[in-house]
Amino acid sequence: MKISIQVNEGPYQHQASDTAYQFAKAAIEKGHEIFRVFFYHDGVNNASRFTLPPQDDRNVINQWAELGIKNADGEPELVVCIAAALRRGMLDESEASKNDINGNNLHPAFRISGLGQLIEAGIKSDRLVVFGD
Amino acid sequence: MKISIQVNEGPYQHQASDTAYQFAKAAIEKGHEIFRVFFYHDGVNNASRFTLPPQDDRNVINQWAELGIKNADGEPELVVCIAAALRRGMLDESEASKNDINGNNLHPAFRISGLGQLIEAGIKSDRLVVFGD
Amino acid sequence: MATKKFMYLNRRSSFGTIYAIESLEVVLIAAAFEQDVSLAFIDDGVYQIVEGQNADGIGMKNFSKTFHALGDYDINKLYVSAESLEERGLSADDLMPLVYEDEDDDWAEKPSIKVVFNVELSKIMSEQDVCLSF
Amino acid sequence: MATKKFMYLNRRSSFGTIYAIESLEVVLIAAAFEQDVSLAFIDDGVYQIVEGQNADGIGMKNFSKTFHALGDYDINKLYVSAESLEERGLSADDLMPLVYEDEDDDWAEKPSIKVVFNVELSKIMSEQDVCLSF
Amino acid sequence: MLHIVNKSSFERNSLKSCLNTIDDTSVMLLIEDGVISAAKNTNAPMIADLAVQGRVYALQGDVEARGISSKLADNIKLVGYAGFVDLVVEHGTAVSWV
Amino acid sequence: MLHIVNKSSFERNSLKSCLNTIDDTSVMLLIEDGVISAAKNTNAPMIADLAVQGRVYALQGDVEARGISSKLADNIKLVGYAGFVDLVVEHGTAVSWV
Repeated sequence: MKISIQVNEGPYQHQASDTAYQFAKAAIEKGHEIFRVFFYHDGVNNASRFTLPPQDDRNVINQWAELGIKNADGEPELVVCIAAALRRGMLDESEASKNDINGNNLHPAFRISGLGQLIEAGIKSDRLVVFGD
Repeated sequence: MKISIQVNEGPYQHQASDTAYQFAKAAIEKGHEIFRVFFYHDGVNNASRFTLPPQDDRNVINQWAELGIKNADGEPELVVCIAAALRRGMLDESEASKNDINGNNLHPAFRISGLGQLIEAGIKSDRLVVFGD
Repeated sequence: MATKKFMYLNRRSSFGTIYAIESLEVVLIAAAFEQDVSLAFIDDGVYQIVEGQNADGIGMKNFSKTFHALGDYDINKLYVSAESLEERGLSADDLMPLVYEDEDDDWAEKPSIKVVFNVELSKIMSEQDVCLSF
Repeated sequence: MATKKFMYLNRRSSFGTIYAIESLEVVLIAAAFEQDVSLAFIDDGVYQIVEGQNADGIGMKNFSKTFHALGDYDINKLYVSAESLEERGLSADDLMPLVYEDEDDDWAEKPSIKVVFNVELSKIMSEQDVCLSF
Repeated sequence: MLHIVNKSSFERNSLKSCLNTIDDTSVMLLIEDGVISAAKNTNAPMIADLAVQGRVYALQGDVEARGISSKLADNIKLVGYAGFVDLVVEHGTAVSWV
Repeated sequence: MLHIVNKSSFERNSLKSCLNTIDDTSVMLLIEDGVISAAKNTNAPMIADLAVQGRVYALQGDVEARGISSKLADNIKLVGYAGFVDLVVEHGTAVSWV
C-alpha cells in the first residue's frame, strides 16, 4: 500500500517526529511504500543538517535520512514546506542565495517544495497519517 | 526593577515569543531593566538569522534584536541555551567549527551560553517570567 | 487525477498557535487540485471563524478575512460543531457571514457555514478519504 | 550571591515532550548555585518519577534514573501532588524510591519525595522567589 | 503571587490546576488562548469567585484578537502589556501554568 | 476509520472530542501521551465501552515508556509499530486528534 505522512512538529521538543519515523520504518519493513513524508509547521525543523544531539541520544534527522525515502527519479520524498520553512529559518542553497542569506541548513536527504506536494500526497497515496502535538 | 524572561517556544508556531517580546518592550518603556532573556527548549529557534517571514508579517527575530538588550559590557543578553540549541540545529561560528559543520545560523544580536545563565538570571533579577506553550 | 474527499480538521483558536493560519494556507492551495474539500471547526477551532477578530493589539497578522475568499475557490463546506459553539456561549450569529455563489442555482449567494451536531459531523467524517489535522 | 527559593514546576509526562528531560537538566545545573531548590510534580508531571519506565520500545533515551542522582546534589525536596496521583490511580508506592543522606542527622538515608495535598503545595509555592515552569 | 494562564480551559487542564493551588492573596492573569476562559461560556463559573474578588485580569490585545470583547464574563479586569508589567512588579513571584 | 489520540485525557480535550464523533465501526489507537488514558485511573471510564467492544488499541512502546504496563484498564489491545501500520491499512481513513 502507498502511505504518506505529515509531520507537524520539530525534533526533540515533541515525540511526533519520533513516532512518525518508527511508523514509517515499520511500514517499509512490512513491504509498504512510503510515498512521501511532508514536513509542515515546526516539522520543517526536522530537516536541519546543523542538528547536534548529545552522543548518547538518537539523531532524529539522520534517522529520517537513513530511511532513504526517494521517488523513481531518485529525488528525496522527505519534503519540507517552503512557506513554513522560510518563516522558521530552514533554507536550501537556492532560497538562501535568492534572499541574500550567507549560508543554508537543509540536510541533503530532504528537499524544499510547495504545499501542493501535501495535497498530491493525499491524492496519490492510499493513506495519509498526521503526526503532531 | 530588574526583570528576566524565559522563552520556551520558537517563533510563529506558538504565541509565546510574541507575548514575551511585547512584555519586554512594555517593561523597558516603563523604565524597568530587562536583565536577560533566556531562550530554552524550542525557544532557541528565535535566534536564527535565516528566518524569512512573509513581507506582510512581523519578523519575530528582528523584533527581539531591535530591543537591543545588552549588559554593561555591551554583550547581548538575549541568551540561547547551548544544550537546547545544539540538539535543534542552532549554531554560532564557534560551535559550528568545533563540530566540523559548514555554516552557522545564530543572529548576532543573540549569544549562546550555558543553563547557568538561566539560574543566574533568577538569582540576580527581581522577577523572572516564563513564556511557553 | 482522481477526486478524493479531503477534510481539514481545525480544533485550535486563531492566534495562540500557527495551526489556524497554516491550515488556511493549505486549504487555499488545495483549491487548485479540484478535490472535494470540507472544513470542520470543532472545539476552540470555532473561534477561527468568529466575527470581529482584531489582532492589532498583539502585533500579529489578522488573517480571518481570508476565510471570505474561500467561496471564490469553490470551497463552501464549512462544518461547525453545534456543541462546541454552545459550550463557548456562541451561536451561528457570532460567526463571519461566509458565503459562496452556487453555479447550479443561477449563482445565488448561499451560506458556506453549516452548524451541525456531532452525530452529523461523525457521519461526514466517516465519508472522507483524507483527513488533515491542524 | 544571595540565596533564593527556586521552584521547578513539572506538569508533563516523561516522553511526549522534551520538557521533563530539559527541566531535569536545569535542576542538575542549579545544584551548583547553592540555592534553595524545590521540585513540584503536578498533573501528568507525576509520571516523570513513576518506577519502571522503559523507553527502549520508542527509541528514546531513558533519563528517569537521573532522578536518583538528585540526592547527591542536595536536591531533596520533591513535592508530589496527592490529588494528581490519586486521579491517575497511582500511590506513593508507584514512585521511584528517591532518597538523600541527611548530613544533619548522621547521614541517615531519608526519602526525597513528599506527597502533599494541593493546599500544602499552595503554601509551598507561595514561599518561592522564582518559579521555572516546564 | 501572580499566576499566568495562557491556554483555553476547554483545551487544557492548566486553568483548573492553577485554581487548585492559587492562594487567597494571589491574582490571576489570562493571556493568549487563556483569555477564552474570560468569556461568558460553560467554563466561566470556574473563575467567577475569583473574579468577584477582583483578582482576575485578562490581556486586552488577546481578548480583542479572539473576538470576545463583547462577551466577557463579569468582573474581569482588562490590562495592556504595560498593565501586565505592573502586575509582575506588584505581585511578587510569577508562576506560569504553561 | 482509525482515530489516533496522542495526548493525555488529563491534560487535553482531544480524547473527549474524538469520543464525541467516533462512529460505531471505527477503532481508536492511543499513542504517545495518549496511552495515559489506557491506564486504570479516574479517566478510564471514558473509553471503557469502546474497549469492551475490542475497539481500543494502545502502542506498546509508549505504554512501557510511561511505566503503566501493569496498570492497563481492561480490554485494551497492545500493538507495536507494525501493528500500528496494520491498523492504518485495515481501517481506511486515519484521523489524528492532534
